[in-house]
Amino acid sequence: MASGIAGRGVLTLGIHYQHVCRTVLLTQTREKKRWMKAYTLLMARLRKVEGPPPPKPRSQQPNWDYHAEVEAFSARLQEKFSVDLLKTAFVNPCYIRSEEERRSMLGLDSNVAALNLKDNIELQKQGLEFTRGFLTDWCKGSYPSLPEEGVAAVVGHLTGSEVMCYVARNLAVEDLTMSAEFPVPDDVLHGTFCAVIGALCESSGPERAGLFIRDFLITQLIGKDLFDMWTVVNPMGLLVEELTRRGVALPEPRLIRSAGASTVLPLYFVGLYCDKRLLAEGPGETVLAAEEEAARVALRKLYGYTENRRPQDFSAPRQQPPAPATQALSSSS
Amino acid sequence: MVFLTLSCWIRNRGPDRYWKVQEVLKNARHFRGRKNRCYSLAVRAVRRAFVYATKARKAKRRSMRTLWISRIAAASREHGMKYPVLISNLVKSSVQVNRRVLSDLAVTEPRSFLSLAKLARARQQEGFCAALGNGKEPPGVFSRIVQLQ
Amino acid sequence: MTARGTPSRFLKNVLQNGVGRYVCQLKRMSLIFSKNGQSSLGARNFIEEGVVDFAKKNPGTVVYVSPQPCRIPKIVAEYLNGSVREEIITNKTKQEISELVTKLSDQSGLDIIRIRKPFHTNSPSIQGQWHPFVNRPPSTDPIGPQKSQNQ
Amino acid sequence: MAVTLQGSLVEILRKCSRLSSHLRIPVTKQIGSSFPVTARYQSSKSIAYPSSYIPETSLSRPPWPEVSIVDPEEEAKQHQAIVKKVNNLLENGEYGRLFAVVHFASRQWKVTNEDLILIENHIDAECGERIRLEKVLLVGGEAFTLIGRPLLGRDLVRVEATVIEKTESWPMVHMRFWKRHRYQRKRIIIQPQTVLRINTIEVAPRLT
Repeated sequence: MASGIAGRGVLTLGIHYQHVCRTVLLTQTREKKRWMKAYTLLMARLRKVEGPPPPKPRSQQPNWDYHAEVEAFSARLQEKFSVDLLKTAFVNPCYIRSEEERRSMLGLDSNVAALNLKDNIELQKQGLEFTRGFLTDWCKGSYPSLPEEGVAAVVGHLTGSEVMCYVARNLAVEDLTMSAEFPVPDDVLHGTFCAVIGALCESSGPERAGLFIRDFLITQLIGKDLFDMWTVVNPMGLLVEELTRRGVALPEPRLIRSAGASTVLPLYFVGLYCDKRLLAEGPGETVLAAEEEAARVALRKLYGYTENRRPQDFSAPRQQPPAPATQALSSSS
Repeated sequence: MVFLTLSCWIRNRGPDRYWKVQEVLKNARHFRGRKNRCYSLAVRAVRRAFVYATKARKAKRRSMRTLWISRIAAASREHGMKYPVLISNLVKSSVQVNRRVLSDLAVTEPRSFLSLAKLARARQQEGFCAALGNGKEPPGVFSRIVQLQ
Repeated sequence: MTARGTPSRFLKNVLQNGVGRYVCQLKRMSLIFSKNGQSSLGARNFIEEGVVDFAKKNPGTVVYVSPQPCRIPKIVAEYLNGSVREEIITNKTKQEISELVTKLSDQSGLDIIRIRKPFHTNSPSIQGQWHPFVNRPPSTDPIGPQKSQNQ
Repeated sequence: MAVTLQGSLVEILRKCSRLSSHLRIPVTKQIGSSFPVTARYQSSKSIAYPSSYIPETSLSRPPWPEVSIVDPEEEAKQHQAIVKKVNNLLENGEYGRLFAVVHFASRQWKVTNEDLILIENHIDAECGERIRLEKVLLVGGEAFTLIGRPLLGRDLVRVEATVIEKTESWPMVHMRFWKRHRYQRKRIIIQPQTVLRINTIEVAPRLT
């Protein structure tokens, strides 16, 4: 019993535990496991002292079949990837470098140590280019009055590292990525996701790739405000610029409502009038803030990016703008 | 991971009532005072808390309904109507939107709520018209209202 | 499980699933069972009859079947958002296991805790939220910071 | 608009769909014009006599608010105009985001595109399937509201949703306890739940 206790106590409760159980079968007792409390308390204390163990990539844990995983990845997204391209897309140059280094450290000579793997640099470049082009076209198509900077800001937000990595992590790209270090750094993950898009574009055409981007990247725009993505410091100046470009009279801010001006929570409504017609109104705690808010509201209205704009149609894959197709073709060739 | 000293630390400390106690204390960790760590106080508190939680799931429905009703009442007062008037006239014009949605509409969609209020008002007027019969009193009814002939 | 004492979240889903296309959120499922243990009888039956059908029906899920000497057979389900759920299938029949497997594949991998509201919307108001000035006619008096109240 | 609503109810009652539109400026104007007219009509009746004849008391008017009687023909005309206007709006697609009130799973939900709703029961559809929510009570946009009496027609509105998750609720404790009677029952309740994603809300320009 004593040896059993020691054995159980020392080893972690895993496969080892079962080994112990089998080997110490003779000393097995069917009592209440009184050692369990002390054991768990001890392990908890140890864990507290040592901190959490370093994360282990999924590929080094049991039950991992890379080929099946890659196949399932494409099946899950309902896309037809060509498997070779997809596998190439997951291989990062940093992985190849580190792997070769590791091999040469083990004492292999250089021509044996060289991996005959292609890295995903080209696919990355192609994917990023395609994504940028597609998103720009899509933005221009659906928000025709949005100016260039606005389109660039929206595209930059969507292709930025934050959004792309978030999407990639939630599509289990991280598991499949071949990277030198783990957890996968953001820039590597970003590149890998671009490469996946590039591989899709290569293997089943720009139309499907466009649908893929629409379903997984553009949906990230839902509930996003324009000025969250596009930082405009001086909305009033932009509004004046926009109105002069359209040849409309300049906006005239007027205080239209106020409440509680002498309290700690004052409220002012400022209306922007244009040719004696109300363009927009905005609330604020001070008159200046309200004016800025009104200018933002007016800009949103002018650009067609109000909160109650018509929602994007994500449902039918029937109509696709032809522009990205030609653009992608020219970029791939 | 081999700790040779580990087995020395492990000692038997009596029967394992520990797990049973932990099961109860797990639910009491956020309580105030000694009942978040003393079992004999915690059992009663946890039992009470469970009973409250059970009853509250039913009570929530009732309190939510009163909340909606007070919201609708406030919103309908803004349009010059009282709550019973609004609701009964909406029911009479067979609009079966329930109170939850009505209060939602009053908060988030003021124009839709305005049109519903107008519908109710129109129904009310129509009811009055029908009851009055073109401003005359129904036959056999005499009211104290001075009719200026 | 009182409401105050347990964690809670709001209704959400992974990556706006279902807006464009529906993606099954179960990415990997490992069945751990014993080859001759008594408690994994149902698991063995399920592997003989049900597993292949399940894997064919869900090509997006990788199913691993790993026999190892163990007393407690279990299903380890891994989801796209990285969460892992272990379900113990000791002494369960084939039917129960297949039901459990479908349930796991229908879930999204977000933790099962109290959900505060049964709805989630990104655009709560279409006509603009109500505020005290919504139904007021615009005032004709001059308004300015010098006045404390509007009316 | 106010006038429309006030007079045409006899006609409206027959219709299954109710239409009203709120364009802010006309509404306020018509309220302003219609109410004083009726008030004057009533008051001119009473002020025809010298005011000293009968002093104004609480009983000099009926206790109910005054009823305005609007010409039904004019009403019908205005109603037609509004229906046409909203039909045009719908036909040209000049509406933004729409919301709908649907009755589903014995609850009413105010939904708009890309919403999530949680049903406290399992429903008979696989994950990823698209279903149509047919009991639509109300559809609204920024400029119009269609009110069903009680439901809107199936060919008028189409609300579609996708089943995206079929899961279980968190384990709720159901505990009953009767003090001093040695009565204590504890049960864990887990109920199936379904999450739906609203995909589209479409309105056909078919108002009558």
